[in-house]
Amino acid sequence: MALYRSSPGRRIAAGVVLVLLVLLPWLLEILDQSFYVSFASRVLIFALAATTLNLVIGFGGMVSFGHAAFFGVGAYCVAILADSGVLSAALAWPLAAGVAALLALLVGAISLRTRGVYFIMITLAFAQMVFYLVLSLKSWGGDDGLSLLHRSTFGSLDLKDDSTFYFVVLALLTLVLAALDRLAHSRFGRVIQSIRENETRMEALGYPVFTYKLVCFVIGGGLAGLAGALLVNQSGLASPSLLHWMQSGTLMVMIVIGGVGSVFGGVVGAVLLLLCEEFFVGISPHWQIGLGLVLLAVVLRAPLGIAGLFGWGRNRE
Amino acid sequence: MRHTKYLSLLAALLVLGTSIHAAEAARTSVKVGFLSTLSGPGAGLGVDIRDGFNLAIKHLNGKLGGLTAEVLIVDDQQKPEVAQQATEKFLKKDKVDFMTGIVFSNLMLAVGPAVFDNKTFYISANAGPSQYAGEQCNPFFFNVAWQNDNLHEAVGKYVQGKGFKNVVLVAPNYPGGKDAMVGFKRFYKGKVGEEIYTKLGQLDYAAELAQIRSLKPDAVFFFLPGGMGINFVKQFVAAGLSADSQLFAPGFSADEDVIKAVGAPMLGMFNSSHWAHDMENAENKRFVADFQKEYGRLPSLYASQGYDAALMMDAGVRDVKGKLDDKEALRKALEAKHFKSVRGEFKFNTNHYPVQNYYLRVIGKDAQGRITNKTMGTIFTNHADAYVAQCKMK
Amino acid sequence: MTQLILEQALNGLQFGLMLFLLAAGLTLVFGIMDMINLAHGSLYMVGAYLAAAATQASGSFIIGIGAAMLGTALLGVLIEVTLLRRLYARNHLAQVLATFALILIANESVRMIWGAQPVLLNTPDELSGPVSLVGFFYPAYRLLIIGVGALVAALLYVLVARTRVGMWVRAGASNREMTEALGVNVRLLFTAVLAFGAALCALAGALLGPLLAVQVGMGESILILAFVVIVIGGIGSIRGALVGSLLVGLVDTLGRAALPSLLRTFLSSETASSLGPALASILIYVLMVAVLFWRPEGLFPARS
Amino acid sequence: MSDQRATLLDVHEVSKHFGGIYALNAASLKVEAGEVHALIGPNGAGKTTLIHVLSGAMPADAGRVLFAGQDLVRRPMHERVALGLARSYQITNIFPRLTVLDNVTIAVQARVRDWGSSFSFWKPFSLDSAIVAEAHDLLAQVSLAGLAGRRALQLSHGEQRCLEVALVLATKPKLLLLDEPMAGMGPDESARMVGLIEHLARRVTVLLVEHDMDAVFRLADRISVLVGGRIIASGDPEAIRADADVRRAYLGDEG
Repeated sequence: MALYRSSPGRRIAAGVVLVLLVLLPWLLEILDQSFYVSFASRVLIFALAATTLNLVIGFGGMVSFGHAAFFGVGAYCVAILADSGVLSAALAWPLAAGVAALLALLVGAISLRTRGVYFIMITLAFAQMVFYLVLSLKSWGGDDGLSLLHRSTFGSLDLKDDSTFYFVVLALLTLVLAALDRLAHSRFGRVIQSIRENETRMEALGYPVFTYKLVCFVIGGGLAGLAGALLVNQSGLASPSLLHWMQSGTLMVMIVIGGVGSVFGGVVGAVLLLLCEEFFVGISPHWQIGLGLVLLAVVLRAPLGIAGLFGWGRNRE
Repeated sequence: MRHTKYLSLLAALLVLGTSIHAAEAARTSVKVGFLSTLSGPGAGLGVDIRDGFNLAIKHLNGKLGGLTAEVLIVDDQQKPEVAQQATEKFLKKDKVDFMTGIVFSNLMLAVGPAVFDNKTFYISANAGPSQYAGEQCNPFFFNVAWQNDNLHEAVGKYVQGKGFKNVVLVAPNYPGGKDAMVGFKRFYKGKVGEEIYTKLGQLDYAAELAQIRSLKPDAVFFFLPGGMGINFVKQFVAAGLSADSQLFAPGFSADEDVIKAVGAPMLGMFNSSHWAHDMENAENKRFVADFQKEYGRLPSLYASQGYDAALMMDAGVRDVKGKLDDKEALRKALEAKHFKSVRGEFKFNTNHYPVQNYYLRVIGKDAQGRITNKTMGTIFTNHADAYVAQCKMK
Repeated sequence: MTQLILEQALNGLQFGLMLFLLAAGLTLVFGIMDMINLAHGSLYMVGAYLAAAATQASGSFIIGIGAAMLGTALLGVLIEVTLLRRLYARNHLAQVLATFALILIANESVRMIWGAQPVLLNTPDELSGPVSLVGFFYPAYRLLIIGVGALVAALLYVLVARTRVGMWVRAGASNREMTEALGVNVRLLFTAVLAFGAALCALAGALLGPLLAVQVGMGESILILAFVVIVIGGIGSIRGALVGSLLVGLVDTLGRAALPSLLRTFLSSETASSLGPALASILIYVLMVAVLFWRPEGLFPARS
Repeated sequence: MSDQRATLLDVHEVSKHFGGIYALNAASLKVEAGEVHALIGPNGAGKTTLIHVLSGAMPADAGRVLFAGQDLVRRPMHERVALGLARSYQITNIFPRLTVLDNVTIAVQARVRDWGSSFSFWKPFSLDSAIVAEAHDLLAQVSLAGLAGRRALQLSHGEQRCLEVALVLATKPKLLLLDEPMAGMGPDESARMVGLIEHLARRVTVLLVEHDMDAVFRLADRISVLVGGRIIASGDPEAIRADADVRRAYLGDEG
């Protein structure tokens, strides 16, 4: 895959979608479906989480199977802070992202010394450790999770109001997407994409490859923590299932459906997956069979194939 | 870009699909959000509650208090986050009038705040956490079954009376399990060899059984609902422990669902309950007979609780003449308890938990040769829970 | 005390050997074709369901196990021929996703066929009691599992170390291209390995069925453990899988048993019993990370 | 001219073994600034291992490597590149799916000190016109100017090798390690590569590993012969041609 370049058309399309999304709460109110405002927030939060994984997998070429750890840790941070009386979003959310980034630094510093399947497995192992650690701590709710009784507060904004919260989420997502778009075209973005394409060559050209990958991994992890902080506000519960490896898998599914290595891939994937879940669950409880088949088709039939997008997958010597 | 096209298409679908439900009918129906554990090791309990509830609706000709009953059934998969999402949907999208069905106290505690904030009545057909009986008691929470501690208190009293000296306690590590230990110990004063907490949903008890063997207790009290209890009893017997230690359990771990799965090893086990299928009252006879006819099995105490929950809603709605929006009146009506429970007489305490009798049952063979529970006597009469004093109901 | 440790060690051995049945197939598939097969856990689940259904239909546990192994092996062949075969040349991300999709499909299909409630599988009556070992009772059924597990491990060792097919398998794991160049039909070999692995999965599922519950999702937690085992042992190595399985089985069981009592000396019973098992689980992953850090190819690397 | 030359690369008794087998056994070699130094030897003599050790892709087990007076042994690859050591690979190692221009710009960008850091997350790269200009300049040098917009995988094999040379040059090396640049090339392409190396040699010191003896004797100022992990001879082409040991151990085998 070549270096990412966003076309004017794609930007215009994104702008149109943004306008529609801004209008969505009013639209839903007219239709007396205000419940879906909160649901829309949830979708956008997952879009954010998937986007951060896309930065790591799609742009950085690091197939991390433990992204849920950062997502979940962000959620727990906010819930734990709220439990001890810290409700300010201005404090809790950056802290959640910071703690997730710190964890990513630790995990990345060790995991990025391995390659290929061992990297997949070691990131999974770290995520499982976090999962079991949280399960074990009854003061953090153990397997019941930790309820967030009050949403974070943000100055004069009333985040308890579903529409206000939705707009905050939308603003943050837009910000992250814009930043990712800038990043993809920046020097740093070109470097990590080139590392994805040919790591040994980048080393031979004199790039400290490890450092670049680590920075990318940490940014992805930190922003996933932010997504987690938002999610716990939406759902009101930091649950261990956010840390489970199936959650990491689900995020991967989202970016593959939406497009690996594309700025909007995570958004498209999350929206499609969650909308399908919402609607097909009503039609048939067994809709996951359909999801599985669609996923298989995407993997097998995608014109370039996911392998086509990643030449590095099988460079076994 | 093609993706964005799909996106807007789906947004349009979303709008279309949901607008169909939008037409809200005038008050001719009652909506009940039934959220219960219908999959996984705890599924048996949820299924029994559901079937009991549905049987009551059937007996009431599909109505609750004269209004058409609309029961929305959702599986919580025994996961707090699933329960919470489903609850949000019940409250905000479906705008239900009542919620019921939750089996496990941890899930109850997870969804409770949202339900109460929304001023929706929750009629618990099972979970009776101590929190909601005491300091966190709430005008919108009613428990039609028992407080978690009660059945365990009854076993504790019986074990104490029988003179056992060294008891090991086994319960899952969740609020209901903790309540079980506390309840048992409130009336059992002898030595507790060990309090073993297991993971909720655990199925292999090899490590715990080895530990019990090394402790050599004369009795083992276990509270492991559903599939957990089935496996525990089977493995307990397989490990050869039944020769040295007598097993005791609350009715939860010794009811028809467990008996059916385990069979003969259950014979002779004493347990406690607030209800039994052989209770002699007209309501119960009809309930037990029709339940067997409908589902081809004996009802468990869970089924009786589900049945009572529906009866309770029915009485409440009838008393307020369908004016469900008058929450204050509806609460008073529910507190008044104008229905006949299959367990016989009981009344609600100030914390909305029952004051009722608890009985001793033993598992044996009945006249038809079936292995089943038989009521032996009364352990407590008009027993209230231990937390009511802490409840300052607004 | 020694008796308690002995009993717990037996429990660990039993768990480890069951893990081995899963890990053996997984490590060969992974080693030979460089293929991450997340659906391996689903084969275990399907095996358990088939065993329960066949046991119920025939009334014989032995027939149940046989039918489950046969049926699951056939299913394995079907999956291999229609799907997995197309994934060997793909990268790991594609493999992870495609087999993740298989998990979703398998879970839902099973739910459609057998329902959401767990299916009960009983131990045969003759084995439902205890037997007397030196000084204490131990469940006969668990002893049987240990026996079967040990037998399979021994058979597998002979098969891989002593037979011609075993030589091909070993060669395939250490260098696939070379093996192909030697004229071995790797395609057929892999179909056979997958079928064999599936049968072992079914055996594990059937044997564990009576101890656990046969239910949807039973494959996922044990799958990750099986992956841990083969990464610790060295991908592609049967010996590594055996050592890894026993290591993980013992660490998990002994940790689960010992840590709570250890922690209880300074924590409340409730805290200790939730912290203990979780720490034991964490210990397994710490073990894996440590092995990967110092021996990136696992304890017994198959590739030189 | 050769009299004033300083030693640029000093390889002193470097050893590297795999299992019990020595790929390099106390190999010593001096490359002088400005020369084209060819390294020849039979297959399996350890030539590529030496390149790996020099570039930092593999650590040496023993010995010392001095480059422009700096000890290299503990330095990671990217620091060696910053000091002016660059390598090409036996098998073409470029970014196949990127455009030819992107291939070179990413290489130019590697010289971070000239135009600021690559840890720039916000500023669009398209504004870095200096980098793009230099990339075009380099493409012109390797005669690929007209193919800047193509994807690298669409180039012919010879063009890809030239592109790789451009990548290496972009790092402004003092010493170029070329590992079999002519491998797999037809006569025309080889001739083009020889021309390119001759052109480069005017500005950069080159250590060339090559099997094509015609090219070696045409390009090299001096030649070292690596056999069994040891340098058995070093000298100008005539001396090497005449060396009895070399003839016996190596050239003799070639017939």
